[in-house]
Amino acid sequence: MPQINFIQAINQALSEEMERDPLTFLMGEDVVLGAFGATKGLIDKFGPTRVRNTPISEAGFVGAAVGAAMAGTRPICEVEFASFFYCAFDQVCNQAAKLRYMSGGQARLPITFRAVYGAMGGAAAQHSETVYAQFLSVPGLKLVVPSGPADMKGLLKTAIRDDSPVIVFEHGGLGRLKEEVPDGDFLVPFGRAAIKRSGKDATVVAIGAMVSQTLKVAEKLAKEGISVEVIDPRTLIPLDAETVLSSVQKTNRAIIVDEGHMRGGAAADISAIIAEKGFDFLDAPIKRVTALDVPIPFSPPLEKAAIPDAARIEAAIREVCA
Amino acid sequence: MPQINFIQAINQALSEEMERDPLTFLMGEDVVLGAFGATKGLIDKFGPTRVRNTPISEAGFVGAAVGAAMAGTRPICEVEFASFFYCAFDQVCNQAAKLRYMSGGQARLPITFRAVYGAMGGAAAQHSETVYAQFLSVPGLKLVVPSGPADMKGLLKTAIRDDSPVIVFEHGGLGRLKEEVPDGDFLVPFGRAAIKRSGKDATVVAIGAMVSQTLKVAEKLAKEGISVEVIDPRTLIPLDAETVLSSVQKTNRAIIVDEGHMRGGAAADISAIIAEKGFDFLDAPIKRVTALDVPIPFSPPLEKAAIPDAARIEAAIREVCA
Amino acid sequence: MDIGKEVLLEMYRSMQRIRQFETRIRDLAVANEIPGFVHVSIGEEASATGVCVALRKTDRITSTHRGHGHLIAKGGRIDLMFAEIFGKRSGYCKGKGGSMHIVDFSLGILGANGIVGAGLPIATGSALASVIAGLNDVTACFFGDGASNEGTFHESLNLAAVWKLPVVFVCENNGFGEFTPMRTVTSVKDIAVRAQAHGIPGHIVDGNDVLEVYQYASEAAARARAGEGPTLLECKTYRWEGHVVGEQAFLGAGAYRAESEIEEWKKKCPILRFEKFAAESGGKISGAELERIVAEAHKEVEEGVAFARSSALPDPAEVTDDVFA
Amino acid sequence: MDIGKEVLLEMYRSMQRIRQFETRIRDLAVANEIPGFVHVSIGEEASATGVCVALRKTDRITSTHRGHGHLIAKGGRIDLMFAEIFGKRSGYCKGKGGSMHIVDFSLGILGANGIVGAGLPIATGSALASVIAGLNDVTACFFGDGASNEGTFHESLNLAAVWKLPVVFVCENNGFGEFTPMRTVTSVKDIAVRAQAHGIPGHIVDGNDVLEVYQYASEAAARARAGEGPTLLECKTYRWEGHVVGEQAFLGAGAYRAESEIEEWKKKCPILRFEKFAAESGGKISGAELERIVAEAHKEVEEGVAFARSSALPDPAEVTDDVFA
Ligand SMILES: Cc1ncc(C[n+]2csc(CCOP(=O)(O)OP(=O)(O)O)c2C)c(N)n1
Ligand SMILES: Cc1ncc(C[n+]2csc(CCOP(=O)(O)OP(=O)(O)O)c2C)c(N)n1
Ligand SMILES: [Mg+2]
Ligand SMILES: [Mg+2]
Repeated sequence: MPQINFIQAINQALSEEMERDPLTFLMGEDVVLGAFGATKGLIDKFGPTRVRNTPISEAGFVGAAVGAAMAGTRPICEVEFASFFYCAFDQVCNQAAKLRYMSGGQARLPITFRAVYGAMGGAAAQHSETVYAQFLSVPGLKLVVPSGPADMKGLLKTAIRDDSPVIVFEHGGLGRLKEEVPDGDFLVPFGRAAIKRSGKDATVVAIGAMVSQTLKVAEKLAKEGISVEVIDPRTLIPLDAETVLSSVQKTNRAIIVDEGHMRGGAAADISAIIAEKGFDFLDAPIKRVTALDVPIPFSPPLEKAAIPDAARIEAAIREVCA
Repeated sequence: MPQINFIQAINQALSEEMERDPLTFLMGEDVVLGAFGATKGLIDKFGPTRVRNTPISEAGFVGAAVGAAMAGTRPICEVEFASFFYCAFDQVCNQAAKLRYMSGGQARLPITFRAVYGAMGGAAAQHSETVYAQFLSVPGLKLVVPSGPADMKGLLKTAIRDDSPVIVFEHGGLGRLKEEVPDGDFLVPFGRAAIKRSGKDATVVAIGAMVSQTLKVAEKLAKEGISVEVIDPRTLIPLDAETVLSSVQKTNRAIIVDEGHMRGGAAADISAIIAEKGFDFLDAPIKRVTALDVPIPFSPPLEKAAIPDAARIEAAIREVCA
Repeated sequence: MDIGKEVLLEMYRSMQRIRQFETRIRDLAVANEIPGFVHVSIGEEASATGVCVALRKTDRITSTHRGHGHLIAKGGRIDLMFAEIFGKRSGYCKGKGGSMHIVDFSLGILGANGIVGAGLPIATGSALASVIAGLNDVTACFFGDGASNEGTFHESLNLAAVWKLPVVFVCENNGFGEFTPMRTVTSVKDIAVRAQAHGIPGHIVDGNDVLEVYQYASEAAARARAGEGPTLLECKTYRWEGHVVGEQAFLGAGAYRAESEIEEWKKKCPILRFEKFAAESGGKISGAELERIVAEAHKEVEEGVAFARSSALPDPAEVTDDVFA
Repeated sequence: MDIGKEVLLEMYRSMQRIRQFETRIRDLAVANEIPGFVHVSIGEEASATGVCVALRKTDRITSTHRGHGHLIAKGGRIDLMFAEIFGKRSGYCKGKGGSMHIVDFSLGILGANGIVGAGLPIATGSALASVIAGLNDVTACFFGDGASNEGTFHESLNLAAVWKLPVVFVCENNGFGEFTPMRTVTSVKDIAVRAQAHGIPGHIVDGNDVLEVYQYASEAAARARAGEGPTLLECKTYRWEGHVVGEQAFLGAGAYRAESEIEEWKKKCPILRFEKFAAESGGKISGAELERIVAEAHKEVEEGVAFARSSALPDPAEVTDDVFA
């Protein structure tokens, strides 16, 4: 299998799915040039009708994706940085998420939203936010957070074929991360977590860019005989709670590592599920390793202090295993 | 003390605080007429400069509140239904919440946002949502959810005097709820939970309109000898975790009742805090009683099925106490 | 423009169906037979009708919180509408939507909407879908004067103009947004002027003259279908009833507008106006024909109410259906 | 309009400070001495300068992601700006903001902003505060051609027009939003036309002629101060550098615009143009005076870089400060 990076995986998924379905099209700011690689070359393959640069009007073009989907097409809508979703929140949360339900099941909304999230080194508060928690309590959306190129390709292809609105979050720091990715029709199903490493002493649920960080820590702790099971949920909605719970049943310890914030974050969401359904398995408090509850600061030492790192992940694991 | 209702309490708080500070002003859609009572009569007291009907432009006037606050005034900004915040999310989440931090503490943002939330009988999905969870993981905002007229007055007055952005959520179903409310300068501090009823068998943290519902259930169960402690956090940010944790230390059982959704909701947030800091106190799983994870439906029997009611609260308490 | 008799009768039928439906709904709401918020469009029948009669069955529309008239004009079934507004399982949305969220995909009705201004980007996207799929369907987008102050209005006009999308933007200017007079919150007297900000045609239309609305809408639809892009129509009209049914109960009469103003506009009733036109049509349209239409609409409405009343409420177990496709 | 010598020299000083600051920042960014995204405004110095020189010290501005020039023109301290962009504790925002978020409240600089179009409602609110507090400060709002497609642009113009707020909306039309030519995503050729959608004056201004910008801005500010409401100025200009410093590395030259186009605009350099004006001023302004200003700006920039380099990084413990007031 060829080694490709995160960005190339996105490009492959987009190209293959647009090939597959002529009613699929791409729109967003600067998708034609594809400066950062994800959409590069698609204009040559699919032409200006299906690859469209939008004005800087997030509510307008996100809403246009909603209308285009309801009218029978399959839009792929790019929103550069996930924090720009805030400019289009009504169209995502009041429209895309609710229209199928409000219409009694008449509306189909096959929309795939793509956006970059996370701290990537000095992008500051308005370009570094981990935004998926804000969508967790908006029923009607599916939330996807791939941790590597293979999952990115397989999950993005699944997203594009899904008939409900899906948001695929791409961590801005993973762009050059390489791994082997199957060519062609490779799909990763939603709601199926990946056990990235099996262990018996503690379960660490890690999301997105935190997966590779956590695996490094697990590696290190293994040498000391601390055996950590690392689970990547891959999709937050739908969530594969079974895999998480049966892991906790085995390890009796749970830690959630997420780049989002502590209050109201994805880590709290998963922790609460474990505390409700897996309480009897637990021998220790459920720890969360998350960003501090501050806007992400600009200066590198402050940014580093704000988001989870290997040291904090390691300390949390040691604490619950103590 | 005079008995007044929820709406009258809002009106009193607004009137007293606008009296107190000439740089305080009110803006929003139809605040001049004050059709639903909260802002009625303020135009006569304070005139058209300080009581302003806005165009239907949520991003525009919410952003204007942000700018007016930074420029030295103290806006009170009404956003009718909380789900309309979605139209102004960037100004609330990327601007109001982050500007003080991004400016290294230079910006002061004394803004009070008011909005109605919750299911109130057939208002359907776009007018019935419990929206505070979406703000929980946006550091920089304070979130207030009063459960009755006295708290509403005291918390709203505190909000208006606060120098940070505060969102006060008013449940649409509580409008006519009456109780004794102190006249004049009555302030309720943020971050101080109210123990609405003390008990020893289980701790129920109830939010907003769920408080009165939970108290009724506690009343009933008391007759059977099940003693329930009911805690109203009053402010979600800042949160009085100490009061919750020391209650759980006493009762060894925790239930959170919230009208928001299960996934990523305020109940999950509080549950995770207990599971992390109060684990050793617990003798039973932490239960959540929340809305189902669906958009709030229109038809009364469906709406009733979607949101928490006394029966579900009672069942949850019995389950953890069994 | 010479309008055929069939079309003229179709217009009258549409206006009668709307007027009688809205009047009945208003009374049912006042009698507390209906849950939730109900916004009726009595007095505004001509704009909904003139536009929708100018459309093809395969064309699409987006509507608003005040959407009953748009849906009926596009062919919506009155019985299914009543059932939905009553919250019954037999309703258009199985009782999940209610008055502000009625949808009929089979008729190209993409839906009423509870969020002011939200329909504009959706209509723009619906028009985009026509281009992507290579169909020449047109989308008509209804919205109010208040909605024209939402950013989505301009974002949508800009996008539709740049991409020359087949959409007709129809502003129903009834002079108020809730209880606020349009002129106190709007920077221009005529919303049509705002088309200039996007280099597209903008026309002021007498929104109470169904024939004039029909003409402008026909031209705009033809233009859109020909790939020449969007048009903005501003239909000047007035709402006779309150913003929301029942407001008198807590506002009292004359709280935000003079009774006399309402009376003035009632004299401009679009239905009376059409009847006058018919009477002067030199026998082209007979009074008997109009009376039959009135009677048919009445029957349809009464049967619709009966259907709704006799229909069952949804089973609570259905609450979790229809979230995802 | 006869502009005094002091003011003229002030304009040249401002343009020189901006040009030299931006050039230095660009080189430092290319040399990876600076974290994050850096957007420079080389070639656009006249619009920032002409507007800010027309303002009073107590007046306020809002800026954009490409905001260095606006801040410098309003009197921003170059050393504190360098320190902030280097991420140092001594910077304007203690290192928490960076290039896109510099603020100086003491100078009425309400801030750069990383969100396109977000500054418009904020500026409108700042102008509203003047009315509430009974002060007659004016607020100038800088934004780009791309931002004029955000709904916040129209929502802000409408609000400011209806309330007659003392704000001057300054669109710096440099022909591009990121890598997208303005004409391909914008429904009008001239953004100034969009003033018509709100019944306010809109003027097309030669954005590379600091004197013309100054004149229009002075009139607009006077109008605002007199309580006559907002004005929209469209300054036609061009950005010489990439959208973001370093883009050549992954785009290569000529990826989205012809090198020749850039060369054409360099001939219209606002600084050369002012120097030509000075040379023709019949000795009113001497070459020596201009050279001294160039040297002073150079010294200020180099001292600023030295200050930034020698300043300490923030203490990680400060990460939790400044969230709440
Ligand atoms: C985004 C949003 N803001 C506010 C409201 C509350 N609201 C419902 S209808 C309405 C007035 C709309 O006025 P207009 O667009 O003129 O339509 P009309 O009611 O006059 O038909 C308002 C403010 C809403 N539903 N959505
Ligand atoms: C809401 C939002 N959408 C998109 C972006 C990404 N972005 C940053 S600058 C820019 C282009 C802005 O163009 P313009 O307003 O003309 O300003 P210019 O860069 O030309 O000075 C874009 C799209 C953003 N920062 N914010
Ligand atoms: Mg109206
Ligand atoms: Mg530009």
